Amino acid sequence: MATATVIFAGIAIVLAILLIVSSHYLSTTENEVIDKIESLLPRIQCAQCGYPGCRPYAAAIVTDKADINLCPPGGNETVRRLAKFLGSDFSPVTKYSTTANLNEIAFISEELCIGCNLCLRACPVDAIVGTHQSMHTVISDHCTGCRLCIPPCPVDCISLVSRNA
Amino acid sequence: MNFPINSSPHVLPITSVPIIMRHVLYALIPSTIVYVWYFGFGIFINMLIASIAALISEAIMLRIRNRPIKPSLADGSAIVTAILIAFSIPPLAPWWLPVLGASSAIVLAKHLYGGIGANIFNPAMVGYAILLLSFPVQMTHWIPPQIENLGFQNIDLWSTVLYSVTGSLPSNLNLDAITQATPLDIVKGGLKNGISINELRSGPLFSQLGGYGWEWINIFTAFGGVYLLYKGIIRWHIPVSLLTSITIFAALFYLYDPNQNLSPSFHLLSGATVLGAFFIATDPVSAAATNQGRLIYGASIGALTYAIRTWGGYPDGLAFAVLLMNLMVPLIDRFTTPKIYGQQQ
Amino acid sequence: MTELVLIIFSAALVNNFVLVQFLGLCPLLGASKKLEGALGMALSTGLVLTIASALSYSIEHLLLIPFDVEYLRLISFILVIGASVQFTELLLSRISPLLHQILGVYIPLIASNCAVLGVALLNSNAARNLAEAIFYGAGAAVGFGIALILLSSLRERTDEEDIPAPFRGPPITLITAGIMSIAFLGFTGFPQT
Amino acid sequence: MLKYPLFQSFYGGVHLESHKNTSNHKQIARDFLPSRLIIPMNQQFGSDAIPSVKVGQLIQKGEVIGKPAEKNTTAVHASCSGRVGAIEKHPVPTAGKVSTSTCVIIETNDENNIAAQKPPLFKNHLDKLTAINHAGIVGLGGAAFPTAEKLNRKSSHCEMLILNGAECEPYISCDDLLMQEHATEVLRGALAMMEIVGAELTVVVIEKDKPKAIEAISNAIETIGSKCIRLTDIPTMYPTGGERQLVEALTGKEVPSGKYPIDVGCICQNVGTAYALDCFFQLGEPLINRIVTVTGQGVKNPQNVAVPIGAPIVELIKFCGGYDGEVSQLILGGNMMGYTVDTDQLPVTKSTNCIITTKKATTPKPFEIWPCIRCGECIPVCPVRLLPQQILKAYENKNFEELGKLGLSECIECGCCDVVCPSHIPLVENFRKAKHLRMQEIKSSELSNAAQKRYELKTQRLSSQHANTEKLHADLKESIKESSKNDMIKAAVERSKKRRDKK
Repeated sequence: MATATVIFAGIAIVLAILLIVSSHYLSTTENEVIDKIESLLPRIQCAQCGYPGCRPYAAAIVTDKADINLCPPGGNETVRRLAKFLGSDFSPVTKYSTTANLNEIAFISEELCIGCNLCLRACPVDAIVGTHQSMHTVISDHCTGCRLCIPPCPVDCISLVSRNA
Repeated sequence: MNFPINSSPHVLPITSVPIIMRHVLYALIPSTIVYVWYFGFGIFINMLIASIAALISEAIMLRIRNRPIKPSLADGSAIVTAILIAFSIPPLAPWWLPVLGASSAIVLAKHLYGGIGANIFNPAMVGYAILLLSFPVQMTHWIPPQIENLGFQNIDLWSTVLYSVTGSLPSNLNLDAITQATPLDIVKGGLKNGISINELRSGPLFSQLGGYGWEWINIFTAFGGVYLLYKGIIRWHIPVSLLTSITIFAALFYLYDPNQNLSPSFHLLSGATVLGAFFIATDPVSAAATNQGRLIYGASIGALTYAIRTWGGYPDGLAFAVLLMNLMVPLIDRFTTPKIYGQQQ
Repeated sequence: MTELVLIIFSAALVNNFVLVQFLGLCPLLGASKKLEGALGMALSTGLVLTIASALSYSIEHLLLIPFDVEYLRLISFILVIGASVQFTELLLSRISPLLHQILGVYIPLIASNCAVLGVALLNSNAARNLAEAIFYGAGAAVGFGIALILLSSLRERTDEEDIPAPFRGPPITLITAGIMSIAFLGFTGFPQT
Repeated sequence: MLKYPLFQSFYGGVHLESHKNTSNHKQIARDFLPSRLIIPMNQQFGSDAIPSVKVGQLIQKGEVIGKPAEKNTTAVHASCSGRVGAIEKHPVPTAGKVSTSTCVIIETNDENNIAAQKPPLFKNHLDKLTAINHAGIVGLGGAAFPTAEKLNRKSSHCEMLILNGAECEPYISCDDLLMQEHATEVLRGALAMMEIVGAELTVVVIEKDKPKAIEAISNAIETIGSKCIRLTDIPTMYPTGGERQLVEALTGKEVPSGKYPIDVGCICQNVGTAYALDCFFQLGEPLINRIVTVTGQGVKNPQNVAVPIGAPIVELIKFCGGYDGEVSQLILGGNMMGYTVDTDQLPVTKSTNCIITTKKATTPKPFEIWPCIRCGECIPVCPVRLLPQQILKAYENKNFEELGKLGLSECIECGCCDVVCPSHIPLVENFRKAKHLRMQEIKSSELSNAAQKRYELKTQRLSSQHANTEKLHADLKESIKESSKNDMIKAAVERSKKRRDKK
């Protein structure tokens, strides 16, 4: 019995040491995976997934195993791509009914804007220009239609218009 | 005046799926006639039963899947599958054998994968393999060729039908007495018992070129195949590479030891070699897509058929060779994509 | 030498571990969605199989038999397999984080792949020597790899087709695997060990 | 049935049933004078011309009515004399579809003399190219690419001028007739082009199904006596007329993706263009006419007509005897690569080489469609060596990455795959949709990339701001501590001093 215990413990210890040593030499970085997943997302930075931006969401998918169906702008198409890439199962996006998308952009009404600067701070992609106490405007080529500027506006002067209009 | 808008090109189609299938059926006529000449009317009965079973299972599957029934039934692909299965089961067979073969081919190999054009395995060969594995006894009850009285009993049409339906033969006939192993079977078993090829081939079931009767069936099948080539229904790559590779392997081993290995002509003209080369391996859905890929596909089927016949457990390996190469098709396709114009260095 | 080649050939084709002996079906279904993933899985399992068969042979013949504690065989083999899987996972996450992510849970699950323990136990039962044991492991790995890669390449095609809804996913994969194993029956009767 | 040649001069292609004899047995009709002209300003590849006439103005045949908007684009001329009726938006057939463009509408009068023109004189090479542009000369093969721009490729050396008389489209015979009737002029034009590009050799390429044209050209070569013009008759095979296919057939070289024949030392010009150039060099006549094949079962007298640019199609059809019974389709261009239009009120433009009228019985679409049976017939006929069946699959699955890999953008939409498909799948139509979708996808991914970059910049900026503030706070705290320490030391020193002083 004693021999058995010694031998078994011995095997276990030797293997454990080998593993610890090899794990020391074989450390990993996950950036590559996060990059790839981020590129599959629509990257309009709307934060509707509950993470502050697309990259944090991608990182969450990799490290925290966040669900892949949290991205409303990407819709089921994005979920399908992610599922295909990750080899996981498809399930439809359930989070929001109305979604941000690239075809609509924000528009600031000149008459109403009071130059409070709040929308500018909310914009994740620096698409709003303007300075304190003067009218702000949206650079249409930069706007991703994420709608993050709408809630902070105290005078409700921001609306969404079609990108091509 | 308002004219309709259509997308280019504005041409009438040259051919269509039903036309292709019809030509395939025409091409099988000569070999059917020779088959009947040597083996009696059994194959007709099997063809009929298999076709009905195939059409019924096709209709049922289309109905369940909520797909339009009429065009798919009319395209003739189910009948082609059924006819090929009828060719591969013994002429004297109980009715449920072709029914099972045809319906498993249509349901399992075709419709579960999404119907015509989506099957990854050759439906006829899946049906045949299932029959062979499930009912090895019934599938090896071949009757010997009935022409030029070799001492075998003649079975008329009525008795064949009766056997197919009821499973009983006229009282003067005994199933075990009238059935025989096929020439390839005899060779396989004989070689195992140390009998040399020459001794085996002096038996009554053999003739100059191959198995008695089988040689002519194969030759007339080849006529049908040439007709398909002439009509542009199939391209030459698969049949030529398949027959060439089987000939080369057979010739090499025959030259090495003619007493232990069958001659190339025997390999070409017995079993399902020619039928396989022109009608089975050329099923476009489960074959490789490009010409280059088809050469590889055909040659590999030839090599595998030869290997299974020579070293494997089954007398004729064509069905397994086709199924094995069906497995390889996606990989072959992946590695034989042609270089796009202007994109190479 | 012919003997060793025959061992590989027979373990890979004639007695294919997956398609003829039906071992290791879980990763076959789980990791065969994409060709890249299947390739990674095949290589990882191959590594584990080879390492594990070599290690378990050594442990059995250098420790267990001399000290007469053969009843520890099963548990120590499991230990060895667990460790080699862990090592493979570390290696994979280093070499290709992308593949590591795609395969996810299936890499640790190699440890519970019955083919791996099967190879170790079959080696021990058949009283093979070290070289034979390693070649048998490698042959099993090749067989597993062939089945996995073929199935994944077929699945890439079938997944895009209009498969009846109740058969989508695992059912049609199992049917495909079934027909694959029918096809592999063509190899029965080939010379084997 | 189709036959695939085992040896072929270029990859792929199909033999098509010829319909040229419907229209090629008559001489070119030259007496067509429409009652009004609708001359579009966007006939050429590139920016539109700007109308330079006023409503009500009387103009003469050959007068400039549209000035080039930029230096390197072409002018537009009046094809007949008359009065400018209006300058307005009008539907115009352009590059595969009908769109609206500014048009000058001319009510013609019978006075059909060309404005006094003489053969132009050139000071230098550049001057010549500008003059060609101002004469409105564009490629008459169908793309209407400005000829001067095509000839002006000084950076690359041109070895061979390919004069394209292949005319592989089964219905078109305008180049055939032109070569038969004006072989010498065509060759003279080619020689002029050769001089401009500095090539040493001109190869006239004609398909073998045009024996009369071949004879006329070879006679003309003898008459001219030039040693640097050669005639090549090539097998009848669609699409030999494609530039890239011609280059491959004649030189064995492939034009790299995204580049032009000039990059492998060739320039392709249509025979019609050479003729137009000769007319300009010899007579000073700008491009105001082109030969149009009016053909198909739906027109009474199918024939080739010299048509003033801008003539309404409806009048051209009337000139050819009018419609014969109920016409089911009107196709502009060949039946393989042309496009249907819904009305005959459109003008003939510089790129209109053929008008086909079809009847119900021969209207090809819509067919019964079967699923793809992977027969692979589409693969050996594709001149670009694509895999149409797999592109279709990738399109159906919206797999854009795969579409890119399969080379969708290289598809020349020649329609060979459609012709041979036994399942009658409208492949080219699907590929067009796929191209469109893919372009959208690429656009939105560009937007996404830009957004990602800006987002990264913003997060970086915010975090560095944050870090700066943190650092500032820390520094302040530190300095407060520092200063208080110093104070204490000072105080201590003070105290000790006091103590010392007490002593």
